[in-house]
Amino acid sequence: MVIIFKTKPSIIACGAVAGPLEKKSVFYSYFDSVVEDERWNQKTNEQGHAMMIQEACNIIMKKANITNNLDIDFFLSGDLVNQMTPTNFAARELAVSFIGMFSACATSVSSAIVASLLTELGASKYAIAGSSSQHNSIERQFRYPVDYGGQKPETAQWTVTAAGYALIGKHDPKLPSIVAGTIGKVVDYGEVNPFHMGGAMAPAAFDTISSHLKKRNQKITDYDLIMTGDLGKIGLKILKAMFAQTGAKQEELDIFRDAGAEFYGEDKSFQSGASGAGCSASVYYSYIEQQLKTGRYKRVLLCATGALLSPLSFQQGQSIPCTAHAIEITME
Amino acid sequence: MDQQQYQQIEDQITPPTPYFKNVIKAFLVGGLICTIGHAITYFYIIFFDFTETTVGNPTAATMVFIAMILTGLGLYRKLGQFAGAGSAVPVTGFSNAVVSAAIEHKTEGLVLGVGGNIFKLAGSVIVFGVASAFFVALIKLILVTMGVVEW
Amino acid sequence: MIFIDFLLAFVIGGLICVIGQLLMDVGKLTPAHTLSTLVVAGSILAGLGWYQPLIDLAGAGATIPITSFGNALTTGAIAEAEKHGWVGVLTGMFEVTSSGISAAIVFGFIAALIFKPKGKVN
Amino acid sequence: MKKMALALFCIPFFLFGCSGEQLVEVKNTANAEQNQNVEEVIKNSNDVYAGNAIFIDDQLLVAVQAKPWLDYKKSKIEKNLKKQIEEKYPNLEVFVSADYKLYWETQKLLEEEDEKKVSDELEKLKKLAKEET
Repeated sequence: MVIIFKTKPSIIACGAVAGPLEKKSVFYSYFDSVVEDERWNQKTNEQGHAMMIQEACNIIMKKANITNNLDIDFFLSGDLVNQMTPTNFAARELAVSFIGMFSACATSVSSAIVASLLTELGASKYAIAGSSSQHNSIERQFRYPVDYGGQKPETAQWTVTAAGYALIGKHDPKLPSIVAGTIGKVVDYGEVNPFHMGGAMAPAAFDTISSHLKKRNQKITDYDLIMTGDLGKIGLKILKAMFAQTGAKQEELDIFRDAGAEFYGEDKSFQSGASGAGCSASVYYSYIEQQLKTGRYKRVLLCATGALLSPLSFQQGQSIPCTAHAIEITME
Repeated sequence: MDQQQYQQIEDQITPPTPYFKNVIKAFLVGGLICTIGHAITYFYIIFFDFTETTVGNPTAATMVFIAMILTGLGLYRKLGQFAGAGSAVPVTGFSNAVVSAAIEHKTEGLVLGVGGNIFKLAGSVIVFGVASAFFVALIKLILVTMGVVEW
Repeated sequence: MIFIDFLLAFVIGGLICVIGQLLMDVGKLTPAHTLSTLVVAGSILAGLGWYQPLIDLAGAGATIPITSFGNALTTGAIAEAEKHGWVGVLTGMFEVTSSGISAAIVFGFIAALIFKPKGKVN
Repeated sequence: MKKMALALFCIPFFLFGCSGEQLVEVKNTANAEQNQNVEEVIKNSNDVYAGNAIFIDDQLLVAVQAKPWLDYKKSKIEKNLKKQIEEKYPNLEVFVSADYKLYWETQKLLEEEDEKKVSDELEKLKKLAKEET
């Protein structure tokens, strides 16, 4: 379902922070801050996770010259930990109207869509939207303890420690603006391997991107960039192959990029690339926003993908349902 | 695009599991770990009062201890990524599963965290070991009673 | 001779790990499933009386892989069953021990006290 | 891989090196004939490559090392040797072991002069060998 935002809400400011390992990221120089301690000097991983979210929000407020929390109307955010406690705890400190959003790793975009809707309605002047993930707390929940020596296949991805948030407000012609969004449906092509998220999520991305293009009556070449969230190197290849099968030419396929595939560069120790709710968020709300501002891109489609599994559903032998949400951002 | 078509594309692009490479790596690392264990058995036989029958226990304990140190330093994880079953099947892999779970859940306290989760990964090994021992002994007893086999 | 002794430990130990790797790669089993399968296999071999010869042959090549855990438990249970009959099958469960488990518990606990999980990749 | 190749390359040499005479040493305080016969029995067994035999009073402890690739039938080898020696000397209390621990310790005892010490040590070894896990 495509939503067209007539008032074109703008991204006023962004904040992206990352953990120590993310210094290896090719997007490192675009992040606002990198912390040396994976736990943000807190006692537990989950507290560190919450601290990271708070820091990203503080950076945004500083950038937008907002001194009082209460000037922010809404906080829309999510993460991957059970019941999203890190986000909830960060929201407790922020003390503004808050709805926890969960679309797994697609939360970076789904929260931005809701924030744009609230802005369009006139209900919000400033809304913070985004998502985050912290490697240690996600790995132990979904897979194994971090020090466990399990062998990961080439299709596996590395959950990033990063948070990316955007302050969404009224239209400003000098800033990147959100003109349309697509809320994706849940797609499941029967993938059961939790170490092959790219393969599970690619059909969801394909579905959302093609329906966005169709409803908007656009071609792939209308965009300077179509960036998926965390399909990884192999997932991106699968997505391109799907578009190739529907008749896309090579120059059209070159428009596709994936945040997760590029996140750690060519480093083989991260297998297929990065993943996690913080992966797409930290790249969209740092690198992409800055590229839009400098005018390198005029029109981009950001399509974040999320795998909606839990350790329980996997153990019970269920396949992995996936979703993808997209926003179209333009720069005048 | 239907599920079947997609499956084809996915299978084409997903790199195949490097069976041969994995098997060779598992063989070399697993063999090496056992060889180190073998050296330790000779150490205990020569310098302590252990025979080949009784040396298994101190050897396993020593290997478990070495694996604990490697796990704590974050090295066993790297070994595991390289060796697969080569480092998981020896008792050091069992140790790694126990120790990594214990370290991981320290933040939930010693009782509920460490105590409650220490066998999160390795527990099934104990369950199946004890249960299969019971059933195998039972079957053997039945067969002996029936006179099919001898002890 | 001592060299061949070590070589046998290497080869037999390596081969047991290869079986584990094949269970993971070809059988698509998780590590937990693989190890459980191997432990049960060790129990069955012990029941057939084939595991002790393997230990005699390969030494640590057969005692270090997790299969020996199944062997230790089953050998203990069978010995008790032989001595005490039907009751022995049950009491055998309490007689048998495996140093690997107790060592892992103790060292795991100590490790929890001194180490912090590392989330670093290389 | 190179190491593997090297190891495989070396095996024939080791096999060749082993095919020679067995290393059998017997420590006897009195009877030279007994000495000779026991040595003969051990040497005639194709399954072992080394062995030590120690007589003390009417006791005989034989510690042998089976060829590593025959180790799987260790207990059979022990039984066979025991039977053979007992057939020849029904009056002796014979104890045969293929355990490395016993071989290693008896190696040291061969040099030991003090009979009391040897006797004590043998008792200890027999006890050790009977221990279960």
